[in-house]
Amino acid sequence: MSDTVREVNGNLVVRLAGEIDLDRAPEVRRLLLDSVKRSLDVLVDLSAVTYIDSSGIASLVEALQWAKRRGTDLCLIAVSPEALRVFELARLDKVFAIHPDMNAALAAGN
Amino acid sequence: MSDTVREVNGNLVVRLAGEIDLDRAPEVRRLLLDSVKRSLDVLVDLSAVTYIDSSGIASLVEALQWAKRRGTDLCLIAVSPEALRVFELARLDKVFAIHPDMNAALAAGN
Amino acid sequence: MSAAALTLPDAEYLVELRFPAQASRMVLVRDVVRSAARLCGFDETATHDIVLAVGEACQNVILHAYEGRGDGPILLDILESPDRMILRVTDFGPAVAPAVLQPRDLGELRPGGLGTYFIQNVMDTTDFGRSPGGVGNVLQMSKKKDPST
Amino acid sequence: MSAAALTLPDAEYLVELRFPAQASRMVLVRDVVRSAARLCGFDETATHDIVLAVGEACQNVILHAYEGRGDGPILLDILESPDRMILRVTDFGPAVAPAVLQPRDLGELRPGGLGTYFIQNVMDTTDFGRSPGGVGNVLQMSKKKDPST
Ligand SMILES: Nc1ncnc2c1ncn2[C@@H]1O[C@H](COP(=O)(O)OP(=O)(O)O)[C@@H](O)[C@H]1O
Ligand SMILES: Nc1ncnc2c1ncn2[C@@H]1O[C@H](COP(=O)(O)OP(=O)(O)O)[C@@H](O)[C@H]1O
Repeated sequence: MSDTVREVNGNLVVRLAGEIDLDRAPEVRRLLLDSVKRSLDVLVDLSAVTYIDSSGIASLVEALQWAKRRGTDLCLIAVSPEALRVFELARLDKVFAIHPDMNAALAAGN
Repeated sequence: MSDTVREVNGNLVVRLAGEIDLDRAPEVRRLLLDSVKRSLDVLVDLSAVTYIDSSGIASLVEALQWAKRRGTDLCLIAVSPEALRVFELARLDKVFAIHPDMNAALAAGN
Repeated sequence: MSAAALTLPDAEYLVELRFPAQASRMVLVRDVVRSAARLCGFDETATHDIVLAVGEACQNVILHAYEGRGDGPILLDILESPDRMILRVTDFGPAVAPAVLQPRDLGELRPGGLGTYFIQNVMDTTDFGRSPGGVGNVLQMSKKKDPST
Repeated sequence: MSAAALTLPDAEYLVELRFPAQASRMVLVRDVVRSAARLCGFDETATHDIVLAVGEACQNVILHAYEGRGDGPILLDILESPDRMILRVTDFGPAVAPAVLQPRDLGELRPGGLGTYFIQNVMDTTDFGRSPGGVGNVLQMSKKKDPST
């Protein structure tokens, strides 16, 4: 299970996988910030994330802030129950746009 | 996941489940010996056994010996890969009759 | 926050772990906590939350108590009483004032500072203090079992 | 079987566990060993075999070293070196002569006596001796990693 990035209709879909903790957060942060830098809208697929903690959340918050500064969108798609639980605990489920899948995100203009 | 016993065409199908270790071996032993005592052929379904160790194996060996003494059959069906590994390590895969499923066991005369 | 809260409660040890304070070890530690929480009868959400709390507590030790040096040990005691699961994380770092461990205000959008907030929100009790021997800090957390199970 | 084989090998600690010698605790201990073996890169069969060996070793301590009293502790040290995984099971029971631990002949069909046989067959090395402190027995086992992974 490794993270992947692919371009779909002029958007970047970043698919994260596995357990995103202190050990893996730096590599996830790098991947997200590099994606945001390409000035496309970014859809972060969290369907294969089985665990995420405060350090993983911090990487996503930082990427969202970078995207806002650049005027691009960053949203979450297909969020696994484990990841959704953590976004809810952090009250970030209202800060991030969250869509059930890629088509819903594209239809919503992401 | 709990163990079950049901009668099929005059045979007893004993379905064991979960991890059969020192903690659970006494209850499994009781179930097997009680089944053998009913003087029917016994088919032990190991498809849901995710772990079995020497104490679980000992219960099965004892039940096989009881069955032999009574002149009934005791065979294993649908043995999970984890359980098969342990029977092979103990070289008991040739001592017990092992069948892929219930129908194969019934066809073989068990 | 009293020292009394940190003395041994009327509970049975499930397991005690000792491991180096390194981020790469946390996958294994979380697996242990996950198994233990299931053994205590917690459902999947509660199990997830307990794993998260222990993960955050160990992450704080790795980053703050040992400042990422990765050489100090972490002790994790997992206990079970009839009505709750108790988890105790001990480090051998310098004394930390409990006030430092206040969770931050979530109003402001910034990365970081969520760990303590998660711990306090998912656990029923959290007590922070010096370890009984006087060397290091102890974070003791507990979660009530679901009475319906 | 030498005492030297039981001194600390050139390996890193993954985790040390301490738990009461009770059969009901073994599910949790096996989960830890399973996670650790996967972390070391073992495939599913090798992981199963390592879990089995540790389960049998702890079962021997529960039944024989402590004779089922369930009050003594078991220590389990899990270490990793570049080429192998090392597992060390320590009890605080009376001294056992290593000769007692000979695996039995499989020829005869009888229940029991398989544990030591499994341990010696699935692990690459097994060394039994007194613990370095002189109190209790230590069974140290190791398994080579698959060089292809
Ligand atoms: N075990 C610890 N030892 C020393 N300081 C700690 C410890 N745990 C937490 N802290 C302090 O508490 C603060 C808040 O921790 P936390 O909420 O987990 O946020 P973060 O670690 O993301 O900064 C940390 O910045 C640190 O100063
Ligand atoms: N940790 C131990 N302490 C004392 N005696 C032991 C220990 N482990 C094994 N033994 C002895 O070795 C014998 C063989 O053990 P084993 O092969 O596991 O078979 P079983 O436990 O089924 O009898 C046991 O019967 C016991 O006498």
